[in-house]
Amino acid sequence: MKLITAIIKPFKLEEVRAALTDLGLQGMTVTEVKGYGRQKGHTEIYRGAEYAVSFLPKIKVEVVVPSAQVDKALEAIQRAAKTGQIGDGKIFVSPIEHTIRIRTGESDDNAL
Amino acid sequence: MKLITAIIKPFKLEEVRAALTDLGLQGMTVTEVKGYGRQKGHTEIYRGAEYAVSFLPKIKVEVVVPSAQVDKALEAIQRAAKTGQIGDGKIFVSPIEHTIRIRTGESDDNAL
Amino acid sequence: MKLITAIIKPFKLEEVRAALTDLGLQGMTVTEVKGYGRQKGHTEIYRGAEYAVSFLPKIKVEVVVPSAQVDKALEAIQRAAKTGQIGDGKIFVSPIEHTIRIRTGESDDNAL
Amino acid sequence: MNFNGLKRLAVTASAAAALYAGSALPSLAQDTPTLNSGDTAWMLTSTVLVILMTVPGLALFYGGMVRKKNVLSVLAATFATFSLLTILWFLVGYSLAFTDGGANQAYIGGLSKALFAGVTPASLQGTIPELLFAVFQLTFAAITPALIIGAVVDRMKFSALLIFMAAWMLLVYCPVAHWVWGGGFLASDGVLDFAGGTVVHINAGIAGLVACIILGRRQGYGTESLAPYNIVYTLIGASLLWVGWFGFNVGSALAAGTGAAVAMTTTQLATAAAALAWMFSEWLVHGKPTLLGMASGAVAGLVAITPACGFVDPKGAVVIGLAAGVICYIFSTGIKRALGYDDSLDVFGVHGVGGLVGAILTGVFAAEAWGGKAGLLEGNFAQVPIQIYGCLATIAWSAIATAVILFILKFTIGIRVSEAAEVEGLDVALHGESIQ
Amino acid sequence: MNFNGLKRLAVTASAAAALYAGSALPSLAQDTPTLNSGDTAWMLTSTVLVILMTVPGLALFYGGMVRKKNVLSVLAATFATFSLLTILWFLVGYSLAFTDGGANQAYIGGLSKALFAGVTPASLQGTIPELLFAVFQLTFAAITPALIIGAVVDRMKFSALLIFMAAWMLLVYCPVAHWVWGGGFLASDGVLDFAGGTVVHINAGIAGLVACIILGRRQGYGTESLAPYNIVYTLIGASLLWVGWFGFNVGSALAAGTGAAVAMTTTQLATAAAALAWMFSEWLVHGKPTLLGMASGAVAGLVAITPACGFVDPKGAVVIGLAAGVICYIFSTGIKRALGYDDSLDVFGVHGVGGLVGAILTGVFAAEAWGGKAGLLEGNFAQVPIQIYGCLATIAWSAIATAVILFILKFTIGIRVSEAAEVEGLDVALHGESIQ
Amino acid sequence: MNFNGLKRLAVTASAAAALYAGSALPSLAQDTPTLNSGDTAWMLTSTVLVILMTVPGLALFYGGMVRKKNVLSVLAATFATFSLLTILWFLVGYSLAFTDGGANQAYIGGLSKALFAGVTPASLQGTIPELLFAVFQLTFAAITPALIIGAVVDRMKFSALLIFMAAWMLLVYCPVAHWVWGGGFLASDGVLDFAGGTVVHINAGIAGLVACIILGRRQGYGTESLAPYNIVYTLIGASLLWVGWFGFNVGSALAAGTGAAVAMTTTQLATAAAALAWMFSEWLVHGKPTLLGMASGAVAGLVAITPACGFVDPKGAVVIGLAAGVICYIFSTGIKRALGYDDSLDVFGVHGVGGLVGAILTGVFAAEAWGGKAGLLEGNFAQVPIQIYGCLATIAWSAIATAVILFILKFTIGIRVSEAAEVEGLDVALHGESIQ
Ligand SMILES: Nc1ncnc2c1ncn2[C@@H]1O[C@H](COP(=O)(O)OP(=O)(O)O)[C@@H](O)[C@H]1O
Ligand SMILES: Nc1ncnc2c1ncn2[C@@H]1O[C@H](COP(=O)(O)OP(=O)(O)O)[C@@H](O)[C@H]1O
Ligand SMILES: Nc1ncnc2c1ncn2[C@@H]1O[C@H](COP(=O)(O)OP(=O)(O)O)[C@@H](O)[C@H]1O
Repeated sequence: MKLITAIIKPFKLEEVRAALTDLGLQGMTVTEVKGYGRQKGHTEIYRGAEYAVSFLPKIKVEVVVPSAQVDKALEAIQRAAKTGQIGDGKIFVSPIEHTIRIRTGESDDNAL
Repeated sequence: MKLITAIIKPFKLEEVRAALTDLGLQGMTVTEVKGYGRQKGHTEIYRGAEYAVSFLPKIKVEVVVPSAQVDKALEAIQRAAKTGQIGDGKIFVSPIEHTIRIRTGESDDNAL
Repeated sequence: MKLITAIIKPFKLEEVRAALTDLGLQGMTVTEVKGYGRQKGHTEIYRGAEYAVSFLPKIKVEVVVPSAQVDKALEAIQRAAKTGQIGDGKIFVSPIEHTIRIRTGESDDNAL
Repeated sequence: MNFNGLKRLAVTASAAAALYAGSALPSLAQDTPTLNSGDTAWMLTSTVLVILMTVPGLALFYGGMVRKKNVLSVLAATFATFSLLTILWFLVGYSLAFTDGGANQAYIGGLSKALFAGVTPASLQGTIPELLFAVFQLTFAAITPALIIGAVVDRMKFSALLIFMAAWMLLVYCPVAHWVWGGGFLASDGVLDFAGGTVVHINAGIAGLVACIILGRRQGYGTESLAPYNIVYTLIGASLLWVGWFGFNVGSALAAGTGAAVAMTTTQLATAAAALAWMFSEWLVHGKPTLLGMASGAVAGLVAITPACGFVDPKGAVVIGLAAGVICYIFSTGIKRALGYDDSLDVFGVHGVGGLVGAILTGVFAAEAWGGKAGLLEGNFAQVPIQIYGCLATIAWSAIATAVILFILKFTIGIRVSEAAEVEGLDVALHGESIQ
Repeated sequence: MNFNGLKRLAVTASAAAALYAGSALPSLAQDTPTLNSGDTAWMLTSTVLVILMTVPGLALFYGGMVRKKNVLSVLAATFATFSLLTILWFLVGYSLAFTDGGANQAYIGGLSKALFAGVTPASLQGTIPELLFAVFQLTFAAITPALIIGAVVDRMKFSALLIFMAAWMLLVYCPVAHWVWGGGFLASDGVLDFAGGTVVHINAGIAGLVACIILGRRQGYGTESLAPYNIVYTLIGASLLWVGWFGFNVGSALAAGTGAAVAMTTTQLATAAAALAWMFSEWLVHGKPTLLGMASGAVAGLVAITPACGFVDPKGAVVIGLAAGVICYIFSTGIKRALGYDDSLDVFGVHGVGGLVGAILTGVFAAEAWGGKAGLLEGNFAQVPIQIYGCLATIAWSAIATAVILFILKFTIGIRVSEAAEVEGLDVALHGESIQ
Repeated sequence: MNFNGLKRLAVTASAAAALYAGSALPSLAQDTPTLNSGDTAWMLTSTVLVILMTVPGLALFYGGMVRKKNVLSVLAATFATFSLLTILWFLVGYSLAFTDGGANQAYIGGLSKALFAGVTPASLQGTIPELLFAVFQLTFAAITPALIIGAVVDRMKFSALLIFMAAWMLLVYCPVAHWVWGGGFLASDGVLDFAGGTVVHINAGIAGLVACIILGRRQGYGTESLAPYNIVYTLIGASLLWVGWFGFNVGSALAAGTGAAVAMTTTQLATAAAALAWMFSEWLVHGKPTLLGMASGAVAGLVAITPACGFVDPKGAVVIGLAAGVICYIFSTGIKRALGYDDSLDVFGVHGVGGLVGAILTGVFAAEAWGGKAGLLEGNFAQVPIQIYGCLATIAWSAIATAVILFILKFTIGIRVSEAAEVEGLDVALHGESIQ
């Protein structure tokens, strides 16, 4: 199994979710994060004090998939999340050694 | 060392924390996340517009443990987090190659 | 490539970010988390009911770096995040097998 | 010199009783009463202030103290209760509380003014339009049941709550208001209750206690953290309660005269004293003065001065405030926990206990020169027992009737949400909404 | 008996028209009018209450309903509009609405009181200082355009918004106010509009509808979740609207007399009835009673009772409230969605529709004994057509003038923010601020 | 015609000075003064409005501007200060400010009315009960020190803050109030201060400046982002300040007459003008109009019109507002940063500077027909120097006394929290509470 972690633009979440469920992936976990990268942030002004806000709101989607489905999932995410504009985000793939479904105790691919 | 990532129901956090500390694990990191899975979400209604909220509040517990303790930890989390109802969540295990305690510079198992 | 995950004190984020960009690392992702560890929490009181708040606010910085830069990055983070006080946090290193830049489709080191 | 206000108070058990006092004391009413625009202006304002107390005041005070998943449900309960009881008051409530009940006059009024029958634009109540009096009293009848919400948050069914509120207003609030302000037996017996310490606060406080016991504790009580979501909301609410309470207490003078000035002074002093008393008690006991404590203390002070505000002098007001702050603190923290009932937001601890403290101390500090009747300190040993008697009558009726209503609901439509709904939170489960 | 207030109402199309009634009916004005401190006290309070309605009331009501990234921009739009229109009213608005327009008197006033020229501290308007009357009317002129903000949130340029507001007040609000309250043609024709159902709500509601159509839908409308950020803010806002509306409606009696008591009673009852009506409709249709629904219903009730509040009896008020609750619910949910325009916060659905319901039902329920003029139920078949005629005149002028202003802006400085700014959120993009 | 209000103003340096004017000008007081219910109604309302300004108004205005970890501590500081000073005012403050000080009368009053001794329900102050006057003045004495909180947020010890507040009210506020309103030397010298520009705003502004310098900067000042947590709270606070300030300014007329109408008109116009002036200045300089800027501008306008509101005409009010908006903007942004002191929430930049602008321009724009005294524009060249003299006296006393109090506290119990507490946040460290 692999963990696919995608950092995407917040308003793309719905499309990414749809793309993944279309592949038959039935679970994922999502976190609100702040991203720093080439896409530059903005300046906020409070009583004349300017603060550079360099971190931008992003969404982190984590989905663990059977190794066989990694490529299709990567492609689906990329297609759904892409606007072509800077700041679209990254996808990282890392190994998962073991998975358990808490409710049943099932493990590995069966637990996904 | 292994990173154990558990996605659990929010009200189970206290029990999971207790179960882990009972094993002598003295540290963990917790994040509020939203989960999508078999457990279905709910519908919200605002002036007649219905929005399907498919993501449910979950808690992600991350704990890095010495390889020797992985099994006991998995078992402890599963026992503590289980309600038997759909949506209880998952546990993922992944490899950690290196750990450092910032304060002292100690590393690996000593840093946990 | 490696994923470096650092759990740090919130007010150290700016210094860590600066240290990493000084190394030429141009991206990172940051999450607000709660940490449990040796640093003890505090007690809150509401109408005489005391609640032990054992989880403390921390920041999780995730940065994926080419393997060659891991050591320099670790050192930079540690220097920037250290106060010498308990609760300074941890750094974990784990493997990343694949990286994609969503906007361009570039992959691996080129995608960082 | 203008003793208009004071005179009226001097001859009535409570300002609102002026309705009956009028006929009882014809000698004072030589002149046909005429509308006074200043009094009317103040009563219009007072009515608006009591509405401000309820929504948003009370709603936010309570709403900020629950967990995030239940905040909207608390606001919804308050808002819907306020709306529902407004209509019910118009339909029958006003009539039940403030008309002559004939044979049952000691206990309850009649139906002669149902749907405000016979109340024309020209009808006066003292120096103000009767319509205005009826709406001012409406605001009391609407906020009193709403106070009980604090005891049942996080777990009561919304449908059951609405039915309970309606039944409670008609079966508990209207009779007790009639007893004290509508010419009923407590008025005749000389119970002093200027603005509703007994009618409003003891009444609602006891009902809250009974309700939380019948309903049972919240899941997680004593084991999980049930810490408040956002005390900023609670602070806004407490402040609006403080502000709006001037409509409640000072408006009960029914005129913009000297009686109003007395009530304003005593209300401000007692509230501040109670806020400080709670804060310092807590600082001493727990080592930290909390914002929630100050706000709770202020509300306790407002409650305790309510029956007394038109009868006592400023020094008496300060003492009443200090006593309320300390005693309500002890009840809402130590004693509640020791006894183990889950009066979630301390309706009993603040309104019940504060109301009792206030009712009894009114009997102690009432001063002839300030409100027309002597209390214990001026040698009238009879007043404290009369006050206690008023409390007991109210406690008995409120406890019994509340329990009966709730048991009937419990065994018919049910009063508590499902366990799953309680875990999910009432905002989503009952109202399909959430705070983001 | 004091029929002061009632008498005044009886002879005018609306309370504010007293300005003209004075000269038109010299026989009533035997005595030189003198300042009445009670009336003045109430009008000072009423003015403050209408300000409370606008900021923070309306600002929060709207602000809580948008997404987090746009909340501050809604507050900023309201606050800046309120400030800008205050100054404009002083410069020319008051004069345009409330002075004699000479040859054009049927349609618009003149400039004789620009910069409050000739208004001295001693000038009276009835029994209150004219300055106070001018500031009270200022609050109406400032909140009416601000209502339109709800239709254009999340996407309108701030600069274009400010210019639109200024133009709209001068070209739309001032004329229509003059028609009804300044002695213009609708006043002469006998249209009843006690506190501004036509002038304020239909007027703003139609403008909102036109504006949201010209501006186009929000990005993501119908596909993304545009769920409100924090209904707590909306609830605070709705409550302050309820509270402040007593200044609006009851203040329109211009005196602290019986007319004020009537307006307060009818306002409270209609609002509560409408809140319940919307809530129960929704409960029936969607299975859940929402807090947003109750709050929306309350506002719909406030809107609908506005033209009627000084003319109908309490029972009529309850019926008007029930009708407004149900009908506005249907419009703001089903019909809006079916037609597909994005009136984001239902300015048309609540203010336009509620205003129409209220204007027409005023013609039905007006009662001689309650406000001096008979309606349909008392056999005056002419009033409903007159009311409809008033609505149509207002709709026509508001729609045309709003469209003209917006098209001019659209083809000059532009009215909509860039797509990128809309995605980023207006708080950061336009104001450089954000909620953390 | 009723010139009641105007006459009174014409003969007093300030409305509140009527207390002394009464005895000084027996010729006006042919009739025994009697209670006026309209005036009383308005003063009851005004008192409530000033309380609304403080809690929740000021508390939220400040609370929204700090970081999340300190919000509750700011609310707690305001709430506790308000409560504490209420009691102190009753104990001695009222007496020190408003009684005859005998030999020291030029500088400070006496103790004859400590604990409101001798103030009976029947005592009148002009046409209202003296009790009501005393409570109205209480609200001024409580909010003035509370203004200083904005300069010391995020780092001052709660215990030291409370002691400071108590000492400052007695040693700084009471004397200065006595100088201007209690028959002290500034009143005799003819300083115009209608509602407290000097007594309240310059006084608190200077104290804030001194306090923030003695306390030192917040950790992270200039390096970390200290951006506000939630400007929604600040907006609610600013709006409630705007609303409540009508009690402050208009209430200072002490009557519901023409003087009140003047004060209301000038207050509304100046506030709106200042909000726009700040907003447009910022838009010009930084390219974006911020909500915080508009709100700050409104408060600056309220501050600046405070001394002038009963003395100038509407045009003068607009100019005062514009000047205050621009000048306070420059001070609170550029100049503060250039000088490097950390007046965290701009107590000096808004209240100090705005107060100075207002005090001096009062001398310029005072108009005989509007408030009874001529200013520079009407050829009275003496008034501006007198105004400046009043400012200097206040600045000197406030600066010295504030410094003395703080140094004593610094070298005894300490005034600043530990570094660790500052990092953790005062909510948890001092109050054991947090926003979730
Ligand atoms: N090396 C990295 N490690 C972790 N997260 C990264 C890294 N680089 C970029 N990111 C994340 O990806 C987001 C987008 O990156 P950015 O450089 O702005 O644009 P793009 O992906 O188009 O090159 C960032 O906001 C950050 O959250
Ligand atoms: N493949 C997955 N990858 C990452 N997270 C997942 C995955 N599947 C499920 N989850 C997480 O686990 C939670 C519970 O899963 P769900 O399917 O609802 O119930 P159960 O765990 O009982 O099968 C989800 O809400 C989601 O957060
Ligand atoms: N085993 C672990 N797994 C995951 N996170 C951990 C672990 N141990 C500590 N942490 C994180 O590191 C933070 C700091 O740890 P703590 O023990 O308090 O201090 P120190 O790092 O100085 O030893 C914790 O709050 C927690 O977020």
